[in-house]
Amino acid sequence: MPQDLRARVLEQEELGGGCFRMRLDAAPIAREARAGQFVMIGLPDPAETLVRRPFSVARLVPDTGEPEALEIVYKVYGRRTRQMTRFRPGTEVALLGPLGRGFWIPGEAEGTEVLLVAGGIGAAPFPLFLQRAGKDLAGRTTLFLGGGTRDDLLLVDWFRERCGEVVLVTEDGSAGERGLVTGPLAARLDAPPRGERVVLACGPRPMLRAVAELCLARDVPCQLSLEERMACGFGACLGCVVERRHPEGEFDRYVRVCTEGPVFDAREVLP
Amino acid sequence: MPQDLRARVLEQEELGGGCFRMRLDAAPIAREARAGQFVMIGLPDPAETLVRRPFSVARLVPDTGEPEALEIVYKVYGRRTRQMTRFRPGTEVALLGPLGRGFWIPGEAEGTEVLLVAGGIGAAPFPLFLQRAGKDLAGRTTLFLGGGTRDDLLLVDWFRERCGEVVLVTEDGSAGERGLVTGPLAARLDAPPRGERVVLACGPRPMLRAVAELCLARDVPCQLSLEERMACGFGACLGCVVERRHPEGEFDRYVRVCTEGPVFDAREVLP
Amino acid sequence: MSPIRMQVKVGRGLVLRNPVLTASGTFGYGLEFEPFCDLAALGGIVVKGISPRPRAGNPPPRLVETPCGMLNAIGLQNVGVERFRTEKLPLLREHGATVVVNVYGHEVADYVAVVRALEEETGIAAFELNLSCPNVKEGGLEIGRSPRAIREVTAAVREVTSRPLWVKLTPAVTDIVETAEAAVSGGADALSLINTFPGMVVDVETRRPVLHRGTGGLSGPAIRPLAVALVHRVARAVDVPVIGIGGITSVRDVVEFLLVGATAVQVGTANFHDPALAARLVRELDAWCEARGVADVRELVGALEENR
Amino acid sequence: MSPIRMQVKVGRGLVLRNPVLTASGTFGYGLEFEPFCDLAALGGIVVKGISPRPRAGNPPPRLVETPCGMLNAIGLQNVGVERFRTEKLPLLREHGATVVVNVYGHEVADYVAVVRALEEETGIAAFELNLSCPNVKEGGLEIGRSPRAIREVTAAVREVTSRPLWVKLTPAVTDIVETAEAAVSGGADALSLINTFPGMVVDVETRRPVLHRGTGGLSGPAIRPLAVALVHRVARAVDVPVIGIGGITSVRDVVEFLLVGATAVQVGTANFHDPALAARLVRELDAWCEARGVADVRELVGALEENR
Ligand SMILES: Cc1cc2nc3c(=O)[nH]c(=O)nc-3n(C[C@H](O)[C@H](O)[C@H](O)COP(=O)(O)OP(=O)(O)OC[C@H]3O[C@@H](n4cnc5c(N)ncnc54)[C@H](O)[C@@H]3O)c2cc1C
Ligand SMILES: Cc1cc2nc3c(=O)[nH]c(=O)nc-3n(C[C@H](O)[C@H](O)[C@H](O)COP(=O)(O)OP(=O)(O)OC[C@H]3O[C@@H](n4cnc5c(N)ncnc54)[C@H](O)[C@@H]3O)c2cc1C
Ligand SMILES: Cc1cc2nc3c(=O)[nH]c(=O)nc-3n(C[C@H](O)[C@H](O)[C@H](O)COP(=O)(O)O)c2cc1C
Ligand SMILES: Cc1cc2nc3c(=O)[nH]c(=O)nc-3n(C[C@H](O)[C@H](O)[C@H](O)COP(=O)(O)O)c2cc1C
Ligand code: FES
Ligand code: FES
Repeated sequence: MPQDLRARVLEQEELGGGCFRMRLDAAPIAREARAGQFVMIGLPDPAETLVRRPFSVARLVPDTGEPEALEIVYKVYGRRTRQMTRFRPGTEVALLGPLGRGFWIPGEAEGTEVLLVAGGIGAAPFPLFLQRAGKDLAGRTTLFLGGGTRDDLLLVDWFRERCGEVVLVTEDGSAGERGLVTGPLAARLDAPPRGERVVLACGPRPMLRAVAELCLARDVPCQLSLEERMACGFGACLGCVVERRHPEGEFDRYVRVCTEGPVFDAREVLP
Repeated sequence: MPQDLRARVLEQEELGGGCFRMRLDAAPIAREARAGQFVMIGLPDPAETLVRRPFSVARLVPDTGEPEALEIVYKVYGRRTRQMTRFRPGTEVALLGPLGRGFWIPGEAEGTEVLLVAGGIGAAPFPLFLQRAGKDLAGRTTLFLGGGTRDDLLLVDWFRERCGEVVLVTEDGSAGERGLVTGPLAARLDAPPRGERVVLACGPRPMLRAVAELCLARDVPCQLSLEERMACGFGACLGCVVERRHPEGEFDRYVRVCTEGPVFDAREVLP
Repeated sequence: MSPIRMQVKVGRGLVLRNPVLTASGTFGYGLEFEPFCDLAALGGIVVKGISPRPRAGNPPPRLVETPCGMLNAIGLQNVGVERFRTEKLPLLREHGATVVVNVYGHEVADYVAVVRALEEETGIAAFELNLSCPNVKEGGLEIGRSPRAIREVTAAVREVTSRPLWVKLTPAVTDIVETAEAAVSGGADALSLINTFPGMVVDVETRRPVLHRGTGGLSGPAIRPLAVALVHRVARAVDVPVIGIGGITSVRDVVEFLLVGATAVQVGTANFHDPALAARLVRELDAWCEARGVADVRELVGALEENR
Repeated sequence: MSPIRMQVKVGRGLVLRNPVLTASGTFGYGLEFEPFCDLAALGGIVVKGISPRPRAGNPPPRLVETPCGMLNAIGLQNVGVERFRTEKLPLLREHGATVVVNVYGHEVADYVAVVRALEEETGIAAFELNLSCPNVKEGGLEIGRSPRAIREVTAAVREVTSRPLWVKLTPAVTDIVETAEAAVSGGADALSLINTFPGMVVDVETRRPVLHRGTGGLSGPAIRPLAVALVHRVARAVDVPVIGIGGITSVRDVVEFLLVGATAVQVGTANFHDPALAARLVRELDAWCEARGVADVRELVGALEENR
């Protein structure tokens, strides 16, 4: 059940690569949030930020136990994200969440191997995934973390501590393998599987398309976290739709990212 | 010659009665500013504060010697002044000034007695008047400082240190005389004059009208600092006009507050 | 709620419990807001435009924020009148909401079909004809810009319903009094104004319109001064109640529309930012009146004093 | 300035050194900006509307800020054509400014009179007929909303000048292509769009309009998406150059108007906020082109790619 809160900014940190980490005093949302879910952020007066913006719940604070705060990790693109960088500790924001359908593990069964695929700021939902996963599942998880250059790779040390394996990939080769994240992912998918596998991906559209193709071609279950422009985040404006792969009828061509997603089975939607 | 600068906020202090003091790192403007002149303040991006707002240059810092910064004193009325309260030290503002025609002392001659009349936030231009006046003139100056209640009387201690005499008046009697500032002013004007006199007034319209009447009836020179909504502050938009008392022709009915004022001879305009 | 009377009448005897409604397309079918907002506390809920058959709507992107506004080109995605009747309306009735059904069609027969299909249902307070949507190819603006077509559609619907009939006008005309009078002469009991203005935003790097459809409808505080001016003109020119819409985000804005002559208002885009806003505005309007000794909210309607 | 070609042609052989002009009424007579801005660096300066005789303008308040916009009701206060000719024009010539004279009147004869009085002067690049001012009782919108009147005024002025003739249109019409075509058929060499939209703001405590006149014209970023959509429509419909106006504050906005088909742009309200803006936009447009390999700014004009 989403909560509509006033939350205070607790801290902000610049992470490099134009990205920031913002901590928010929003325990009621933090307690409920599942990996892949998101929050809508604006200022309290709608006249100042008419259209709120969606951000993945990235991480809970503290790391274990009852959450007291949540963090988002965001990249500066335009007016709103630039404005967010100016929020000092103490700034009050209007926060709605947790929203949408997050990632799910089809067979939580022993041994399912989880392959996380993140492009740039697409790493945002995965810290929470690892926090919620528990030691065992986290140990069976590999994170493929890609970006243009080394500065685009977020929270690398944090991920290394908590994730079975972390594979770094950069287009310019400044960290990890040179190339696209789909390179090592394809190699892994083509290696003999140890057991059940599932791919969870978040990142730019072209990356998601490539990941979906790799997985669909190999019949590996794959979940994609999609983005679309949103006005409400709770299913009312019909602004955030994406196309279904197989519409049920002429009038069911679209699904809402905020409500039916943002995480979809790759077989459901056209990313 | 007005300067169009980027200036940093150096400090902000809440003065009570919904008023704030903001110090700005704007030495080039501070050096030129004369009492009664003003600055236009906005954020650097016109898209964020399409219409800048005018504020009197209230005080220079340091108190004597070459000015390094200037201060404005402002009262929160609406959206922009509320937004200004959020500017933290370090915030960059777009500052244009000094603008307009300030107060002038007709006979700077020995002995001219200056009567300052301030209603509420109308006290804003007078610290600079006293700073620019020099000891002698300041000693011959009386400030009539009026407001609704004691919290509306700004910078009382500062004025007491620098001004020959300070007369406080409040409508509720919580400080000084009970009543309107025009009460003690009329009494003073009706007392036998010690020499030349001049009245300089700044405050709400009804106060200015009353002060003008008192002075015109007694033939005492009187200057009024007027306010009108402004878009530019430098004479281009023609938004800030007030009516002349004696237009020269049918087409000279209005004068611009930002350029011909904000300080006018009471005989010139209809406040 | 204080003893201040908040009720308003908006034509054909319809009494709303207060003048704050939510605008079509910005409040879903009401149910999306149920977690945040007591639906029964609102003056009314105008549901998303309903067409005879379900509509898929336009391809994304459908939205883009603009300075103090938003462009949308949803394209009237909706479940169609049949699913509205069987799936949505019963739930709205359960919640005690005052429901106004916004009706959309390509041609006269479509408007008539939707109203006819709902005429026998209980729990509908009024119909609002959307003759002003800028985001679809046919109907919408074509009808909404022609006084003759407005009168024709209104009169045709008038024949098949005994319920209050509101007509929602586009601001994108040379003389809105003409279109308003056309609706009244066709039998409208009240006028809702305004719908959105046609607008466009371009992504200068890709050199394409941001919205897939190219243009969309501008809503939000950016258009409020325009809406206020249009309501002011129309309220003085026609005898039926006017419902003010456009950029409302605060109780000040609600009062502004009432003063220029609106009998009620609809809150639109701001619902997305703050799903509890409309219900809060009801309470704040009450408190605003209380603080100023306004005994009946209807005292505010048209109480503007002209300068000079 | 880099070797990138910044020149544009806006009708009847007029070549502007770059496509960034300043809009009438927002740049005074240019001279107010001289301390902040090199007047000769601009594509052109459209001066405040000039009428046959001086005008006092409307009583204050004349201005009010709105969400991301501003309402003004200046009422065309101006020094009149004679004082403009003798006092302002010579100074503008001295500064090397490209001067466009915005002309305003109550009736056809007024427009003709102003243009005739200036026709023999040197240092005027073009005339712009303001057929779209919402802030005066006569003329202005009455003419600007009627295609017939637009054609008539344009044709009458066409007869008395051999200079490039621009016609400035109001956005407050049902079909702007109709008014645009009327101006072209009357002999306009270029179209300037848009002027402001009629709007109103009320002080809810005093229950009076904030502007003394009641309504004013809305300008600023709030209206930019509307202006962009209108320029896009008109540029595809007419054969003469279109000059885009409305809410420009940044180089992104300049490029947006060019892409939808404007040959040049005018910066308006934002000049008040930042008196050095227009000259800076000239440099930034040059740098924007440079960074993206655009060899000639004219490549951008109408280069929008439609979706689908
Ligand atoms: C479910 C979801 C989760 C997200 N999580 C994160 C995250 O954790 N970290 C992060 O940095 N970003 C995240 N995003 C993207 C983020 O919302 C956008 O970067 C942000 O809205 C840009 O706003 P802006 O004003 O700075 O940019 P703008 O100048 O408005 O636009 C830049 C780009 O942002 C996107 N965008 C703009 N408006 C919206 C909107 N209303 N809704 C969605 N996207 C929009 C568009 O693709 C646009 O091209 C998420 C988006 C979604 C849908
Ligand atoms: C020459 C001059 C000097 C001034 N000096 C001071 C000062 O030292 N301290 C101080 O507190 N105030 C001063 N003011 C008044 C100050 O500019 C307004 O209080 C401020 O603009 C209000 O802005 P807002 O957005 O908070 O209020 P709004 O909600 O916009 O309006 C509140 C009131 O402020 C006035 N106002 C609004 N917009 C403008 C505008 N563009 N220009 C002028 N007035 C406007 C109107 O009277 C309005 O009723 C001065 C005004 C002028 C003209
Ligand atoms: C996303 C969205 C969808 C809309 N859908 C409809 C609709 O289906 N029918 C209709 O009459 N108006 C529709 N409108 C217009 C609104 O009801 C309202 O008239 C307009 O948004 C102006 O009000 P606002 O500025 O408060 O949003 C829609 C507006 C938005 C923003
Ligand atoms: C204060 C003010 C005065 C104006 N005066 C005139 C005028 O005299 N003649 C005219 O054609 N347009 C006039 N306009 C309209 C502008 O030239 C321009 O068309 C409009 O403001 C839209 O551009 P903007 O949003 O960039 O301001 C005026 C606008 C403002 C804000
Ligand atoms: S964001 Fe409004 S429906 Fe998804
Ligand atoms: S504020 Fe623009 S002319 Fe005075």
